[in-house]
Amino acid sequence: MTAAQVPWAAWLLFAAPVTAILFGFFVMRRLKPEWTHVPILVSCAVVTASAFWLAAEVYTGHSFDLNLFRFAEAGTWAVDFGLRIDGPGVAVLAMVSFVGSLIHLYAAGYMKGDAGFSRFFLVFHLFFLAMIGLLTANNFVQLYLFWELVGVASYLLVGFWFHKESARKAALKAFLTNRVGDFGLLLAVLLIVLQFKITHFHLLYLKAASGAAFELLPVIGVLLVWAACAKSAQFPLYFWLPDAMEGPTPTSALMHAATMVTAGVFLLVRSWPLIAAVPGLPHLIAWIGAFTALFAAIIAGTKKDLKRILAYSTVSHLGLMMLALGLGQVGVALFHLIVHGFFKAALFLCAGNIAHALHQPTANVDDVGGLQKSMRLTYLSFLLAAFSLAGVFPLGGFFSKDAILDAAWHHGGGLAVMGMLVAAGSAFYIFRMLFLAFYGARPEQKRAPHAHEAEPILGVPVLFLALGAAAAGLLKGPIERFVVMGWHGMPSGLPGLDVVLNLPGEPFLPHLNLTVAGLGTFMAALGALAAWRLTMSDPGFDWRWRGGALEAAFESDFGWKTFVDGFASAVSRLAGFTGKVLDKGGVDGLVEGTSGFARAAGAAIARSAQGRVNDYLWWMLAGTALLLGRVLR
Amino acid sequence: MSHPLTILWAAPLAGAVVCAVAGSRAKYAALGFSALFVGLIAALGFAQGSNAALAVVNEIGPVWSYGISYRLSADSLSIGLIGLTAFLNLICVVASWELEVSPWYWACFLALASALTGVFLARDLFFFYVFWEATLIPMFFIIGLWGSSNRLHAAVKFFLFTFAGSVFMLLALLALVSAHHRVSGVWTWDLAVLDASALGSAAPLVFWGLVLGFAVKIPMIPLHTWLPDAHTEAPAAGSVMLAGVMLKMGVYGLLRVAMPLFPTLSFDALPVLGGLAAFSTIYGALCAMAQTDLKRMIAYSSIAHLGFCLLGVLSRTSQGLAGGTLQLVNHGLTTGALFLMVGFLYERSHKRGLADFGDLASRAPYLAFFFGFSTLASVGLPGLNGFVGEFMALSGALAALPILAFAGVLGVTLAAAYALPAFQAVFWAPAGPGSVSDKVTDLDARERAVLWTLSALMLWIGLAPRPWLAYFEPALRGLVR
Amino acid sequence: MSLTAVVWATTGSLFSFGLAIVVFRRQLLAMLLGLELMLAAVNVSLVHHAGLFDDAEALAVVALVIAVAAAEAVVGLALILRMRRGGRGADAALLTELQG
Amino acid sequence: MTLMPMAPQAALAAGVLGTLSLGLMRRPPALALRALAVASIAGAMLLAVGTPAGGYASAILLSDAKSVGWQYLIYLGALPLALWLDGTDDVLTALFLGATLGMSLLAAAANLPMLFIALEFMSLPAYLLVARSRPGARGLEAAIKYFFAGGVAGALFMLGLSLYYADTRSLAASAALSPLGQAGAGLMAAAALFKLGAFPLNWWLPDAYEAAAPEVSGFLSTAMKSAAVLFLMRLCELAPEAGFIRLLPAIGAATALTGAVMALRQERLQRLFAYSSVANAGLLIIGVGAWALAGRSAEGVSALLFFLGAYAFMSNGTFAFIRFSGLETRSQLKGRGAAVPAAAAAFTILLFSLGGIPPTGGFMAKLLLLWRAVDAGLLWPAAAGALSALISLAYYLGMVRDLWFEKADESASFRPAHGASLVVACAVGVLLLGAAPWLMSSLSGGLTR
Repeated sequence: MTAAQVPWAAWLLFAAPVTAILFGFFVMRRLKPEWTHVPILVSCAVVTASAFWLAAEVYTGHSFDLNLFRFAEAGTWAVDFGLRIDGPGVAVLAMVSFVGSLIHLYAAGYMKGDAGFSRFFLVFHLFFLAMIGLLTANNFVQLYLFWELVGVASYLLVGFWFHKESARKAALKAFLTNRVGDFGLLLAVLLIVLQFKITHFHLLYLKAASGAAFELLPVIGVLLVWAACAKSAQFPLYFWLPDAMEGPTPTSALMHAATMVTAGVFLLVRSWPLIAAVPGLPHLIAWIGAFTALFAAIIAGTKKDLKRILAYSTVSHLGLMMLALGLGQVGVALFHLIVHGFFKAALFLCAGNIAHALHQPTANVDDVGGLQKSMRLTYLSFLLAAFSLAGVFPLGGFFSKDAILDAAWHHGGGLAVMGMLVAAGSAFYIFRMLFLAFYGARPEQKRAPHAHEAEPILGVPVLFLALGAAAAGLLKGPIERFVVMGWHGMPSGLPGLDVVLNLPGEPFLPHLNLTVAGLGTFMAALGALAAWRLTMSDPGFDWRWRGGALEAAFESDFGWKTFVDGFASAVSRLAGFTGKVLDKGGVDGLVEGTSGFARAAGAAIARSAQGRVNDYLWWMLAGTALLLGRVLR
Repeated sequence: MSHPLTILWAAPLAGAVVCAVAGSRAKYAALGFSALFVGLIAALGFAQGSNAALAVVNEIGPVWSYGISYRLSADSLSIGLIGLTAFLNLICVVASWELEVSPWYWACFLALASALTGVFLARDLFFFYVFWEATLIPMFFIIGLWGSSNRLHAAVKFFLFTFAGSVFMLLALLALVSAHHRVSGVWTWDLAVLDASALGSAAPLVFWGLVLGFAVKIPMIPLHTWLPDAHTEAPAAGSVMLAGVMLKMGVYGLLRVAMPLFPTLSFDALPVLGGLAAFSTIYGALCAMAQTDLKRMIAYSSIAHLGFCLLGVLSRTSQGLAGGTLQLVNHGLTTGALFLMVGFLYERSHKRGLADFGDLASRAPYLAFFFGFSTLASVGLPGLNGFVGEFMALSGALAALPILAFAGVLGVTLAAAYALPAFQAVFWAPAGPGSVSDKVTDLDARERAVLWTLSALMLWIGLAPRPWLAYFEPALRGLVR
Repeated sequence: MSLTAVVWATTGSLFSFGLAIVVFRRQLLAMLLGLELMLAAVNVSLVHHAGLFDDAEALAVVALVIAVAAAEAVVGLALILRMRRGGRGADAALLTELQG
Repeated sequence: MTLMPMAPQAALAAGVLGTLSLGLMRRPPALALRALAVASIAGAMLLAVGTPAGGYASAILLSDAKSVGWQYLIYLGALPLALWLDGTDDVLTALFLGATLGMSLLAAAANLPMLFIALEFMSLPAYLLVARSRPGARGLEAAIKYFFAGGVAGALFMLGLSLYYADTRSLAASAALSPLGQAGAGLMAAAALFKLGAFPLNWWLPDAYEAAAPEVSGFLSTAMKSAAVLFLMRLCELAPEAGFIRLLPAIGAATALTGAVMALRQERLQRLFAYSSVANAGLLIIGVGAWALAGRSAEGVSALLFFLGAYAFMSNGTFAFIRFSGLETRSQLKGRGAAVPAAAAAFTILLFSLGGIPPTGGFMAKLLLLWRAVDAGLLWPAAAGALSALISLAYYLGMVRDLWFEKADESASFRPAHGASLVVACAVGVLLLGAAPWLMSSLSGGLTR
């Protein structure tokens, strides 16, 4: 397969956003900044069309993986860049482009009138381009390039309202945490280059499948997991995501719910054959996922700010995806990733509408209440998305979550129990949010200003997303086929690749198992009941535990946030020490000291003869005596 | 032209003389000669690129007394670095166009460019040393006459520090030449003829003498404390040339003199030299975090960046050498741009502190864009030039001595920890009580043009580094172990 | 004891005595005498060895040394007289303006 | 036709006599005195060029390559002072020509007694020169210190000579030396080291150079230093087995380091350059040591000759600047660059050259000298020499910094006299010497091949 045979849609994926950004930056920004979004929305449409077209191509078995150009070369060492349009990639790409376009449309309405409108859209679309690049890269170095670009875009967007102190802090925290994760990915890529001499995914799959033992593989595997944990906000490095809510809602919806945070999971999907070859590593991923899911679900239930609840919910669902991956269910993880993209984006946009209606950057649980009647459309969308998240039967969320619970159940043991608890937990926090926001007037909420329904440009995208979330269950079949297409039927343009590959990872989703589905729905119902009990029937309860030691624990994520802040201040103290004491005092002191030493030596010699003739003569005598002494010895 | 290389270093020198006497029209003469210099080096570079026979242009003069001969040669490494010198020199002339300075300002810059070209062309160790020292004189006057408040101390410290290193380098060269004479009976300073086997047991002493001279210039960690002072006190254009090219003389010295003469010794020294280089990436980043002066922070970041160049070069692997050498050029562009912008800020407000500015993103959007762009390049964002050099250097270091690469990657991570908070303090944070942000007007057309060219180059090297790597490759082929 | 030993004894003692005067006395005039004494001591040894080795050239050297000693005395006295005329007296201890 | 062997010396003697006879007149014509001084120096130089190397040798006097070469140095060192003398003080001129005659006699001295005589012949006028060159008591004080130190050194030399004679029966060259002879040679070497200003025998030097007029200090630091170097070299030639030769590198290193360190703390310019001359003397002693230990090769001689030639330009140039500018301390230097740009630029070039910065003559001189040391295997003394050069650069650069980078305080009066052209001439000389390798080869096989 040669570059000419690459379908034009693949070129358009990149050409459209690049031209839109350049056109926007050089032309629109000067002429009509408030219309910057027009070329960008056109590019979104083009990208979505191309993505769906490519999805159809892959669905009919025409996926491809091809080197386009040699990026860098030195002697035998070389890195090529290329395109890989295969099942998993194009599936996520389709979701990202569809959800992304809707959010772009939403953002056009949401951000209207903001001073940095054009800056927002340019960076927003830069992120969109970076995400496309990440999903279609065919080797680790190219993936790392777009991986970092996504991190920078998130930094610029979280810190969009940079006059706010909290936004600046959150942006820096997000970027530095991602950098810590990228430490792992950069080292992993370097080790891969060292160990295998190549970086193409597919050729690495061949090597992994060949069963040979590679001593560096475990280290590479762990580092990849470390990087994924940072980007997909898993346990040790998740704390940046809740703070990233400082960014505008479209950013939270697109990046910190649907697309960017899934990059970590996608990295593990892309490098799955390498990770599966390391005994015990998948199990580690499963346990990290499960623990994070449960941990985040509990905290989500205690948050006050609507977007923070959804942020912890995202952390929890990413944990579920990791759990699925850890159990070898690549298909299930992908399916949940796509479904989650729909309903989480919808929930975020609903929260955005509520905040927009209250004319605040973000809405707090105390400010909202009884919006059921005044914001009908948003309420309907929220309802659909919330039920899908909780895993109510006909909706998409049920199928993807059920698949995960089924996998966990069959694995049995701790994971199964945690899976069920997470099901309950997620139902609890989403229904709590539903009741607090839309039902019954809380006595303390009366002072909230009169909320009115969002204008159509905000409402319609939300509705589409909610419908998507609802109907996502139907995608079960195509997703399985895509995942299969990703591994098995793989004609490719890569050099020296002809064999069809049987790679580890179960592409097919488990069939519906009544006991698991029943138990899952029961736990969800239990969660919803608890939410009803704690918010509606006993109105004061929600605020009873505030202010106590319990709230301090919940606020600081059981002490993890204080630990992280302590670590950060330790690093800056170390820097202060190195910069001031070690460098200025120590090394520089030594240097300035030598000139002082020379002057002191001069003074000492000068003192030995204060200009008296006799001293001069005495010194001459001593000198001659010394000379004679040495000569005669 | 019978003597292409002589004209290459003589032209800027002639320009310096013309500028010195040109009085009020000195800056136009400087612009003319700088453009001529860029033209000359570009012509030679393209001629060399297109025609393999010209891979190495030699110019061998008669042998004079004491075994000294006027011997110049230019392979792709030299031409590349001279190209960087010429380009940055032109950028400096354009960037300091509005300054009211005496004609000697332009004369010093052209003299500096000429001396630097001499260093990169010389193949006779005597001339290498003469040009090496000669670069100190113009920079001494640039810092001393046009620097900022504490320039006196910084200028003398800069000169003395570098001279201290190079004096011991001179002794090493003398020992090498004498040993060669004792064995072969011929007095010669020619790099190609001299071989270090004649030194026998004294070889390590001579090797470390040479390395000491180069290490001060790079600078390597314990010998670096002249750099922050010199950079902070030098005028903007001075810092650009100092960071952009003069730091590269040290690494070039290693590549051209120390490693070819002592192949085994230089590789055995990898744990020590490589260790220092890797440590400097972390140490530089930590020190940069602790700075409150913008220019001092960028100076410390240069120490970290040069650490990567060294890591790559010392690993003696093909990708390490290519990455390290490319990083020399990258650092010149990125840090050059950063220093220029700090210079523009200093021109407008006579302030350099992080706390002195605030909320510049809204007041000077173009400055914010370019500063952000260069900061990301210096932090090593893939897609920009910093990443390519660092990635290949680390890959080389990993193949040679893995522990170095671990430290290097930690250095890459720490880079963001000092660069972004500084960016935020200056551009995003609200203007503090004592801030001078209202004095800061946005960049004018001239300044933007300069920064557009630098940014375009950063993007080009970042996205398509292959032609640049291919250009340097023939000169580095000999050094791969 | 042999004559040579006696000569060395006298030369050594005279020379060290002269040296002691020059180094430890503060009177400039006395120091000048010390100088002359040292040169005279050397002549003793030279004359003896010239005779021993029957070498006329060494005797010529003795004559030259005497001439040089005289010249030295002239210059020394000239300087010391300038000092006294300047009203500062001939005390070495006063001469400490130049130092450091 | 071969000129009379001692023609240069004869010319100088004539000059001395002429000056004294002119002095007899009631009002000695100043112009004539000046012309006579310059003529005798220039005449001696031309005659020296005429004398064939190795053309004459007797028991007492000889004229070999070294003696001719060193005469060039002596007359080169003396010429500036001849130009500075304004002819008003005939005694001063006579003393100056007398001292120069003594030095040129030393250049031609063949055996040890002649060396002693020449040593005294050049020292005695020097004491008076220091006393008389500048009004005020400081000159006298310095002269007295110089006199007594010189006297003791002369006495030590004679003691050494007597011991040496007693041991070897010869007043000139000798083969093996018993301990008695070694002691003798050691004492004689002490006298030479005193004259050169080696540590710790050099306390007299800073006082003398500070008190004397700058141009006289220039003369002493160049011409007399060259003579002293040759004096030490002759000793090494006459007593090759002497023990003191292997100590020379150590003594040189100590002198170089102490000279540089002491100069670092000086505020008065003349005293600073006095210690700088001590530091350079240290390097020269290392050079002589390297030459003597490496079989007294011609390259060693050429390195020493080149160093002394370059130093003649540098030292005379710097002292000429002090004389021209009338500045006495470093703080007075501040900001004076702009006022007298040409002289200040020349002074800056001379300072860079003294510091050993390429492309100046000073750099070539230090390079050649250190090269000889390294070639003779004297690594640590060479390192000490390099360190001393580094320390010296601190105060040379400091002066350049004061000259150009500081602000001048307008209150102090600054009336530069005449003589800037001499400073510029010296600077040009230094730059020419910087291009020595090219110059030497194009002159095809000069003395220093």
